[in-house]
Amino acid sequence: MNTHGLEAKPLNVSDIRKDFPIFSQPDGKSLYFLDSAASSQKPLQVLNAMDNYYCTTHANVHRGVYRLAEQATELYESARGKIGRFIGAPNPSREIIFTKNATESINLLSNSLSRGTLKRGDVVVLTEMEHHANLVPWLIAKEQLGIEIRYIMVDENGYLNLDNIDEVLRNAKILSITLASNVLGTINPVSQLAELAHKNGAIVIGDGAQFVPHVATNVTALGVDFLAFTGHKMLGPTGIGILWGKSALLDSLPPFMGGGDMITDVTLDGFSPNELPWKFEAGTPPIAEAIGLGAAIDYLENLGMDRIREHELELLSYGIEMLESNFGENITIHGPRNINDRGGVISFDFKDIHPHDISQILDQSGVCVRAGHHCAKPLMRHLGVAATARASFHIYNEQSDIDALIDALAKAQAFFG
Amino acid sequence: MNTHGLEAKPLNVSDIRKDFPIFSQPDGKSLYFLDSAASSQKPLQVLNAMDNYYCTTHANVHRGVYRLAEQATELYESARGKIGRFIGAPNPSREIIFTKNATESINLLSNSLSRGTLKRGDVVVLTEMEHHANLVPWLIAKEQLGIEIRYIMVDENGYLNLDNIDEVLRNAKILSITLASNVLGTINPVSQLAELAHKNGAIVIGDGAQFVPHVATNVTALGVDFLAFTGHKMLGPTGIGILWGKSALLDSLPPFMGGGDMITDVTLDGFSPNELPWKFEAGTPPIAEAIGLGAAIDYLENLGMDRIREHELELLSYGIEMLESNFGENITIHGPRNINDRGGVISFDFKDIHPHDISQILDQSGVCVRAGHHCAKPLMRHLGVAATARASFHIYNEQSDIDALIDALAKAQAFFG
Amino acid sequence: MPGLEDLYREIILDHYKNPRNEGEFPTPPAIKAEGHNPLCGDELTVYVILEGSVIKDIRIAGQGCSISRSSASLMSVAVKGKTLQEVDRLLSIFKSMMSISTNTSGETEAVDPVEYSERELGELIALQGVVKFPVRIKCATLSWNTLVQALEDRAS
Amino acid sequence: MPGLEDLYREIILDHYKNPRNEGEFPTPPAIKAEGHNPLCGDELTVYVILEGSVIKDIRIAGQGCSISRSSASLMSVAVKGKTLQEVDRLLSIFKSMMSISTNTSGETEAVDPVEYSERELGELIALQGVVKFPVRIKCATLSWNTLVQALEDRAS
Ligand SMILES: Cc1ncc(COP(=O)(O)O)c(C=O)c1O
Ligand SMILES: Cc1ncc(COP(=O)(O)O)c(C=O)c1O
Repeated sequence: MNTHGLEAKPLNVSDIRKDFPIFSQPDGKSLYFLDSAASSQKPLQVLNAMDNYYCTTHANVHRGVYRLAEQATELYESARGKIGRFIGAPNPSREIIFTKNATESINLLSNSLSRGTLKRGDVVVLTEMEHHANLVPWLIAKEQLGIEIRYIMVDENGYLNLDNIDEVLRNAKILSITLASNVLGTINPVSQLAELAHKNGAIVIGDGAQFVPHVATNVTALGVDFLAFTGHKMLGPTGIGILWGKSALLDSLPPFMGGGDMITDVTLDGFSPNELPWKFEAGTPPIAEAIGLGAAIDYLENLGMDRIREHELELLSYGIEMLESNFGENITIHGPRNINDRGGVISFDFKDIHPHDISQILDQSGVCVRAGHHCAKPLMRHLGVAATARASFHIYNEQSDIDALIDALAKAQAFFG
Repeated sequence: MNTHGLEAKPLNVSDIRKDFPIFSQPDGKSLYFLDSAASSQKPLQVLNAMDNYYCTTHANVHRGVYRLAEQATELYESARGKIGRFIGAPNPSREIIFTKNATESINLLSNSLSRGTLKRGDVVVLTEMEHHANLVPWLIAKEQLGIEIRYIMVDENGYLNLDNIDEVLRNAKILSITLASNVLGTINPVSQLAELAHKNGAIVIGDGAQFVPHVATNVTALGVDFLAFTGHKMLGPTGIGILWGKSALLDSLPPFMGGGDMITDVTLDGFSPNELPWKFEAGTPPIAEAIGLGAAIDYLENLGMDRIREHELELLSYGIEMLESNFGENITIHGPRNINDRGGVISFDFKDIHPHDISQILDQSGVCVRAGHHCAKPLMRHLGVAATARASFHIYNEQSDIDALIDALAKAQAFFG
Repeated sequence: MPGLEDLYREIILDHYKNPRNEGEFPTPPAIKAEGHNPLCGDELTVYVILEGSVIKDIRIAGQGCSISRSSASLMSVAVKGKTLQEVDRLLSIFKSMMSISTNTSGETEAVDPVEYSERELGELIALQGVVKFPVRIKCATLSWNTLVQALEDRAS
Repeated sequence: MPGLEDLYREIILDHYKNPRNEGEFPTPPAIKAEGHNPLCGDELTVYVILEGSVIKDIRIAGQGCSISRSSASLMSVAVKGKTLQEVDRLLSIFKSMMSISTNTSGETEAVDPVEYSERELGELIALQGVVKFPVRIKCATLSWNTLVQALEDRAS
């Protein structure tokens, strides 16, 4: 494993890339992977942690008395601790719940809150820039319960419009908001909004899917009551998501799914739920995936989240500068101009070339960017487009990725010009 | 990869074991793993399929235009096809839904059926031998909707008592039943029950968690409408489960979770769901896990499910014979006497030694058996015990595992005697 | 790896840049339907003027990528003036051409392959290369599915 | 790997085979609580007869493994005749002894470690080896948690 030098130094990307086998493509071609906001690549350390587990220790957790089962349980539970400490959770062993992805984390909340907390007419506040994962669960609750959904709208600079925020939050029961937009990059003033929402007595849920993988996170400083995020965007495997919540709130909510491990007792007539966190983990959990995510967190912490953020800011400013200087009027870049308010995501529109076609042509040069609505259709309508192209970064990206993007865009322009 | 000889020949277990790295324990000690009913071990072929995917092809599925994303989508979707064909699904590409485990598969149904199909007073029929995964979801529905749950009881030989089955099924809206008990081993007459239930107009759900990994399965022959099972018990990774359902029924059900990939359109006011199967797959799915499960199915099919069943029947009859001849009156073996009615599971009680203590002492000899209520507390009450010890088999087990079990049990007897 | 020229044939670029039958019709007399490509958010509205069982005229409005828009434009030319029966036949042929990778890709429609001659396809054959790019198949079939939708809505 | 002798001390086997204070009391005058070990299904009922703030007598009924039953038996001996304050102290000491692996195992109770002498523990020290077998900690603490439950239920 690399140790990647001292705290203050910039990331050594060429060392980092050696840990990511995907950059040695079988056909020998270069891969310019600019789609980490959809899903990041995985270092060998993560794959090895899972393989080691399967090759030496695998057994189902929590119920076995024998050594393998006990060790598997210990590995699984210590991943929980690691993830909790990574986001500054006061009590990881009770407050970190493993789900399958960020989407399940939010559905767990919307479902559980719909069974007791939310009533017809209650107000849930979202924003216009939410990912479908933080829209559809509430739209389902609206369908079922008749709650009212209010939105904090987005202004022309890609920020939340907070002019009438007091009114929007008035009587709100829940504020559920993304920490960073997967389209605009916008990093929202969540701690400020959480404070306002709490004054109104609302529960505050943060969608950290695009934030936790890139920026040092502390749930207490953020001031949220719940935080959802996902393993595969932070160097971890697919198949695992996380929900953090304050113990007292988690204790007060009914379980989401029913099954093994989430009960204290079951009779033919009823059941009593288990303690936290297992109350919310029905059935065999993603054991290897939790262990893999633990290794991903070791890897991120070893690099240092502050250095990672610095690195992404550099790429961001280089990327925006290069796009604008090369394509000027032909390109529209969405989101805040101040890069300090942004995550490592650049969504853009190219004059007269549809994002699908851009992505297809870029792919011929080995440049991977996403094209589409990015699961944020309401935001797309706000932007007045059906789709955008999006380049996004993680630790293994470097300026040459952006240079390749620029070259390939020039080719696309020539092709469709 | 081994090809393991011709169709008719018995399994070559020593060849098979070479594919399972866990049997080469780092401390060089022998591992007698008799807990596959909790979770099976994984062959290298499965681990390699996932590693290859992560090392060459990983990208998020369904939304990317570039080659990696397209190939990832193709691998993911072709795993769906493979799994569908493995259980004889008429239309795999629409009817196979990936979940995180069998528990989610059943919760998906109980939740979705609770939003339109089931009404207060409606009857859901279960059996007394269900795993909590097929009890608690319905107990939650009972709490929420006020449905009535009826049970098919278990008789003194470990079979379902079908004496009054017409009465039990009368007016039933749903029959949800395990294909094979994880405690008794009992293989239930599901196709017969499905026919009866259908005559009453009920929907039939099969819990195949303990069946599909061991016995050739054809959903049409079974006559069920839905089938839930789980990857980690069938040589696949953790973090993936399956729900198969008839297209027409799946089409008629509302989605379970909301988020990316499960929608056609989303506005600030509402959403329209996607086509099957994606309507039920919210958020980033377990991509690598689906691919790993596909490789597990290749492995099982390569051996042949009929040979696997033969192999397990042999172990079962040897195991029961050895336990009874060695411990006679001191041991009680639960479940049917006719091994053809059983899966590869032997639950037993040992006179005056608690299963926890048995499992602990067996572990000292490297013998792994499960001790506990096996997530079937109502069945435990029926058996009049708090817990049992359980030995269970898969393809890598052989007579020497049973011999080790017998030796270790003799030690436990001496220790507590 | 299939090349760009497989996808972006000259006919396609021409129909993309100069879409035929673009626009709207008042409803009635026209019937219309809206289609979404859930993968990218493209939206398309198809307006049809039926006279008996003949598609008298057709217009297409909306946004889309080169494949989706050129396919819509090609479709509009192909179906205009045709009887519903002829359109049905064209649809089967087109879907058949697009379904080559049905089983491995994310496409769900199990299409029975249809025997057809290239002559029957006419300019539509320019879209043949799309099957090598499975994600784009949805772009190419969007307008056809929307047309079917419009005709079905009318029926019900 | 820790050996069996760490777990199954002689005192434990003795209390397992000859459990002290086994049985039931009528309620009232006794107070009672039921405890479950969710991991294995073991169930246990603790009956307590309080006189003022002294545990005058205690009985334990139920099923369990050697660790759970011997721990219950040892507990019953340890708390009988003690004041609630003394029992509180014993409980903290016992939990402290059991919490050595709190952070790595599945145990959730974050117990503040307590200073104590071995003399204070008395025979309870026989259960010290259980911490090397994290899954069994729940077996050892079940009776104590159930006792606490009984005393709390009374309070409310
Ligand atoms: C009969 C039965 N059903 C359901 C399950 C649940 O499977 P999972 O824990 O993978 O959801 C199990 C396994 O624990 C089982 O044995
Ligand atoms: C802001 C945001 N929230 C939620 C999600 C959902 O994550 P997942 O698909 O892993 O559930 C994503 C990623 O797609 C996202 O970008």
